[in-house]
Amino acid sequence: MIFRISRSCFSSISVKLPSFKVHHLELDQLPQTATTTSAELLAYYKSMQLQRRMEIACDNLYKQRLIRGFLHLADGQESIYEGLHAGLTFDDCVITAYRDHCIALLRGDTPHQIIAEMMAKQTGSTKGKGGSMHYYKKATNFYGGHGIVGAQIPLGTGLAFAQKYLKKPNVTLIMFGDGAANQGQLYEAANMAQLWHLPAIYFIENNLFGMGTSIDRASANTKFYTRGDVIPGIQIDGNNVFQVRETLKFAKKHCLEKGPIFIEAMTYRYHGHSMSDPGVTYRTREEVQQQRKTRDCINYVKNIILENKVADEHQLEEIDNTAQNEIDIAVEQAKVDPVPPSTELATDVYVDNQNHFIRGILYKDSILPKSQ
Amino acid sequence: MIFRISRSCFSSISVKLPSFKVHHLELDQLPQTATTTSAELLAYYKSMQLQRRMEIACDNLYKQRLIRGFLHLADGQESIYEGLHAGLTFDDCVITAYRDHCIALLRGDTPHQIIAEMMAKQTGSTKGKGGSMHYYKKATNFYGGHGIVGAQIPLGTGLAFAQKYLKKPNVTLIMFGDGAANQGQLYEAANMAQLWHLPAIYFIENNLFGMGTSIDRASANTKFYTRGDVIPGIQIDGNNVFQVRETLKFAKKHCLEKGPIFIEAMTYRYHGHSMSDPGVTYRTREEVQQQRKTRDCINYVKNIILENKVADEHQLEEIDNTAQNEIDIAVEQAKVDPVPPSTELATDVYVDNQNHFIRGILYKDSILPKSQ
Amino acid sequence: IQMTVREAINLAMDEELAHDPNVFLLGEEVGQYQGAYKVSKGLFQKYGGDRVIDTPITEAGFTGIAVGAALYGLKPIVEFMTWNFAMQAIDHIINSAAKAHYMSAGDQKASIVFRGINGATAYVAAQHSQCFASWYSNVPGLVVLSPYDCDDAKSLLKAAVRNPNPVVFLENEILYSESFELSAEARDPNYLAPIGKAKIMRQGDHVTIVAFSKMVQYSLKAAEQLFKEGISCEVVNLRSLRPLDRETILSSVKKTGRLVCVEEGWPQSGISAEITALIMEGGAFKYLDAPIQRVTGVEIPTPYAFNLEAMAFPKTEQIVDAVLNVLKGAR
Amino acid sequence: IQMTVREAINLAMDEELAHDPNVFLLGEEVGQYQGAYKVSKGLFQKYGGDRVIDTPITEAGFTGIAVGAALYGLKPIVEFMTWNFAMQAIDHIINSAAKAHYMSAGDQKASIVFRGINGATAYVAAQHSQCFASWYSNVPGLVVLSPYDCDDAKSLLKAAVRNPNPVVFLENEILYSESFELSAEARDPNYLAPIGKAKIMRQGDHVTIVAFSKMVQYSLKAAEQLFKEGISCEVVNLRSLRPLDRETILSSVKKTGRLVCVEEGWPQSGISAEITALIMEGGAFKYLDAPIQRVTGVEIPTPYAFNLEAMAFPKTEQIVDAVLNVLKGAR
Ligand SMILES: Cc1ncc(C[n+]2csc(CCOP(=O)(O)OP(=O)(O)O)c2C)c(N)n1
Ligand SMILES: Cc1ncc(C[n+]2csc(CCOP(=O)(O)OP(=O)(O)O)c2C)c(N)n1
Ligand SMILES: [Mg+2]
Ligand SMILES: [Mg+2]
Repeated sequence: MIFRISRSCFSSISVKLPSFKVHHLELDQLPQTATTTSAELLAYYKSMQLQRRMEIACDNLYKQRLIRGFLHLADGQESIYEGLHAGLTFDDCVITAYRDHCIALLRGDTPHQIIAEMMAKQTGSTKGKGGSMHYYKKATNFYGGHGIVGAQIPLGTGLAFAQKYLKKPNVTLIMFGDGAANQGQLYEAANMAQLWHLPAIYFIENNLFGMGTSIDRASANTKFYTRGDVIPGIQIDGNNVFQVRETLKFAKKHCLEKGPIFIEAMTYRYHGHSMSDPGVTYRTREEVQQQRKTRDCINYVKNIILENKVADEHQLEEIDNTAQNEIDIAVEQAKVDPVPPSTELATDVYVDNQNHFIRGILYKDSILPKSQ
Repeated sequence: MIFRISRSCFSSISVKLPSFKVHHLELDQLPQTATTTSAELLAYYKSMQLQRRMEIACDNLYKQRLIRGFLHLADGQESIYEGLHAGLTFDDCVITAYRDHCIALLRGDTPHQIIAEMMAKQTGSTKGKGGSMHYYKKATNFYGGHGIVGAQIPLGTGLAFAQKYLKKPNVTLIMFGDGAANQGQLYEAANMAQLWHLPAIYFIENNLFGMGTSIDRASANTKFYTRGDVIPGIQIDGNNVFQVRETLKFAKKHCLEKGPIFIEAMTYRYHGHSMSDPGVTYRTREEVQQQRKTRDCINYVKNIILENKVADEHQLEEIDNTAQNEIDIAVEQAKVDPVPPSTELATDVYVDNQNHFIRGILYKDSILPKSQ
Repeated sequence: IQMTVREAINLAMDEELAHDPNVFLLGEEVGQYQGAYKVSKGLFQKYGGDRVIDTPITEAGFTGIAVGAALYGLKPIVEFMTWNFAMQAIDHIINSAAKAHYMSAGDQKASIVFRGINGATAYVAAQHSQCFASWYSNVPGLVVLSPYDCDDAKSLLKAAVRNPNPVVFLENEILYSESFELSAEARDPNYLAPIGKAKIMRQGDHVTIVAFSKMVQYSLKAAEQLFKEGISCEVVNLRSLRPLDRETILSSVKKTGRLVCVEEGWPQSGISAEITALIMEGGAFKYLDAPIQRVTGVEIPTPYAFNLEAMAFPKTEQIVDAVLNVLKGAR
Repeated sequence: IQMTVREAINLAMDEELAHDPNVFLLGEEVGQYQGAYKVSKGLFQKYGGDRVIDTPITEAGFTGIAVGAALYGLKPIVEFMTWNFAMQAIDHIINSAAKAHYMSAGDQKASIVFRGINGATAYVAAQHSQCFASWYSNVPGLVVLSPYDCDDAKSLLKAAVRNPNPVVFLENEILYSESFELSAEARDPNYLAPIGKAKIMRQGDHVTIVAFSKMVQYSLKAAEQLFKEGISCEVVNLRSLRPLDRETILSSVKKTGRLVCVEEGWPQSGISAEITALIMEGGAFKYLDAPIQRVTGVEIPTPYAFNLEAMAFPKTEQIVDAVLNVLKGAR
């Protein structure tokens, strides 16, 4: 789809950033504005729409029971993923929890692979083995996709350790929720990261709730950006893709020079925690509506586009339609894709799977090592 | 033993306390002096000598291979135990790690029971079942004696939880080392203690090393009294029995009114970490000597006694001899005590042990439940 | 009356909270949210936030806190959202709870229940569907229970709460929503099931099937199906994995001479392995007319894909197959 | 040449650190202090603090960090001061390491060794002397090894470091100080022991004794003693607990018709239970002339008292007793 845009793709647009809160840092170290271009604005808009529509499509597929089990949607939080994508490179590692579809998308999986995975198809990102909580892509340094709250934090710290060990000029972004921030393993890992000056960015997606528990019921200190103790921290508006991006650029530089940093991004999930949670028992429908109306991260980009006459409503609708179309095609394809063949059941248990005996439900159905 | 002391037992002596460091507290909330009496000074002196001589006796017994396995001595740190004993009551709970003999003594075990335990005798505090790391005394609210670094921290927080649940006007003292302070479970437990306003005193015995690792190699933040984040904290001289006592009195009051508190007591262990550690590979012999000469916690009390003419050198020597004598008698008794009978092997596995099948090394040697 | 296992567990907790003010429930989302799986529905409303306590997502911390509270004398029920998450807290279950009484020569007692869902839950993949039955039942100092139906769930959980020892209570998410009759006996608020007793769910002569939790259901179905072919199976619901009910198992096998052990968990050093060894040393070996057969989960992390997942755990079909095998496989 | 098992492990790590710059060692006191048990002696001095890394006392944290580093492509050796402390980190061994390759359909690989002392250490009481062999070997995705002598220790540890999977390596503190001959084969820096192969330590005809780690020693002593009475025992050193060497075990039992399984750990769902089940289903049942006997640790937390501790774990005497029993106990 091509349409005429009303200003040059490349002329730069300046955006004022929201204020930062900082811990063991000076405010003037951080930028007050970001620059963007028409092309970039439209790219962000499109990508964030694609994320959102993918999440909504999953919601529908879940209701049709074509996706099952746990499903944690991230609609409302797209600017975080877009911003981190813009602020880092594929040589920087990313690791996260189970709310991971959008990161998988930005790290190179197609909507079709992602959706097919949730639909338990052979064509899915992990051939149906991992499901919604477990996307990975070593090729672009995306390390999952973890279902155990907090586990990704030391793991990510270990990725940063490896980068430093191998003298790479790169960092690891470790994403976790406000609920996960209370896990002791964060403090164990962050202590070592600081002692050893590891290039680790501890990134808290503060969406105000861990499941049904509000931050003030779970955390004695809700200023998550200060939770690294002696480690510097920044609080930002996670709904602002530019602030996320600029903060990550700053953080990357900081990490490589000085060691770890904490970032707390204020955000909001529109859906419940997972599909079994209506999401309106511990917060009101009005609160969710209010967030959607006043603080939506896609609307924020949309408004800049409209204000700067980068595109008009109609043109944006066309983008929306393209995004929707892309998702629809992915869904239709996934629907007709085959389920994994039964031979997949016992592959990948070991790297050298053929050397291993894998017992079946009955002994006689066991898979013997190649040598036997 | 009776001797004349040169001033009344009960006339009060004022002692100036060392300065405090505080976190989320005001310095003027804390006392600058403590008062004591002759009787009290002599009692502290005697008790601390008893502790020290007990530890030294254990050292000797270990060298004679009459005590075996792990043995963690606390000589050098006696003022901490004496101070906490003075600052709290038996209705307040205490829980600690493996460096636990002196606390067992102050919570009511006799030197004989304690030494017999380490010598693996039936007359030991836990009939030889626990050994050096595992003393307990429910009757005086002493909850061990734990061999897993950090485990006592949530456990102690749970004791505080129970005190609050049952509306007791008491607190729990949770003791741990500088090394243990990096354990994630501390941060998990302290968070809940603060959220729920539990009467928990987190007491760090900072003896500068966790085994062979100095605090600066293990902890990004070595100001342990600030490690509770939003929880107030105090740093004190652990070698000053009066400062320990007064701080605990303050902390108890604080806890019951406001919730948890951190205390960091600067101290020093004269021995190595345990008996396999000579204790002079990661620190110098001179450093240990210097500590003994200039900062010894018993000498500190001794000097006050002498300065105030509460007793003279000779009289103190007599106290020393009495203490030594008490320990010697305990050792001799323990030496001739019987080892636990073999019937003890399989008791106490369950509270209702007689209901349980306990398999022997061979099936035929199993112990059957009473019902069979 | 009919109720779901979810309701039976809820009822047990309700009665025990009412019975003893020192009983309290804590865990993630057990209070205001009424449980991730709604097992604690209504309890927060009824007993308040001091006794039905929402915790942060810090398993090591809150488990240690609960054990500490138990050592003081309270009687905590710790809900793990699933037993998978309890791996973060396992040190407290083993080292702080199970060993305390012995190490202290009886001075320290921890009457505490650790409960939550264990084993396969539908469609949640490898990190959320491991069976921990064999690990916990390996450990002296613990009591390990795993209920099947509502009678088990209610009367064993009540017995667990009143037991003076630390009890590991392994529930099954799929059974939560299934309905069973609650017997008159189990309806009685004073009734506690005996700990360490298996339950013969169906009498039979040709072969013994031993199972626990969800697998009892498939075993009963298999028995029914085989009955039509003239094969009479005795189905033993273990209920207690530690202590094991040695007598019931041994005498059933002595009677039938053939044994099939069913479990959802991984085979290696699983519950079925122990039962096999028990038969050997318990004097039933010479009664065995065929080698014991195990029917277990496949030795793989649990896959998400529905079709693969279905292939990963025992169903009626494999139990039938195993029974036919032991009947055929006489020496 | 003779050396201690401590030295053999040290040598294996030394060679592997020299062989591959991506190999590193981390753990508590492994560096400047040269190991709580001096197993890493000299390595910090030789390879420096970037490759021999002292950690804070934070097992969950440093284990997770090591697994993360492995996922990136490094080859960490994690030393647990003892496996007891690894309970704080077990979630990372199971959920983060063992399951990663499967859940990612092969995208994520963790070549990592977790090592340290397991089972009974002398006089350290209950919290410091648990055997975790059966727990870890229950879990698909892990390789679990347990060496006995210097040949095992050196050549299996080297094989573990080069193995592409997460490997749990269970050492024994008492063996650390015992000396064994290091064979010419094992001296070769290029030699790696085959993983999954048991080793027949002594050939025999009348009865098979299966053991691992320290228990191999007592089994050999028992065999020697019994030999004098005309009884010929075959002693199998398992070495690999996952995968188990099914062929070697089965063919030995088919030959001798009698089996004694020895382990230091608790019996219930232990390694011996699994071996028993394996005999059943592996086709050796019909060769059995007597029920299999287990010789295991007593089902109690380990006591400190020297006399009680000595009664808590198998020694030569009970193995002899068990062998005599299986010989007597023909059906
Ligand atoms: C160790 C562990 N405990 C509990 C859970 C169940 N659980 C999954 S997500 C979640 C809430 C996490 O909240 P937060 O960290 O704020 O992330 P968010 O879902 O808000 O993105 C809980 C309790 C788990 N997966 N792992
Ligand atoms: C979880 C765990 N990890 C490691 C150990 C081994 N260990 C015992 S004491 C100790 C050092 C603790 O140092 P610190 O907390 O400073 O206490 P201190 O010994 O100085 O009193 C270590 C590493 C253990 N017992 N438990
Ligand atoms: Mg959240
Ligand atoms: Mg210390």
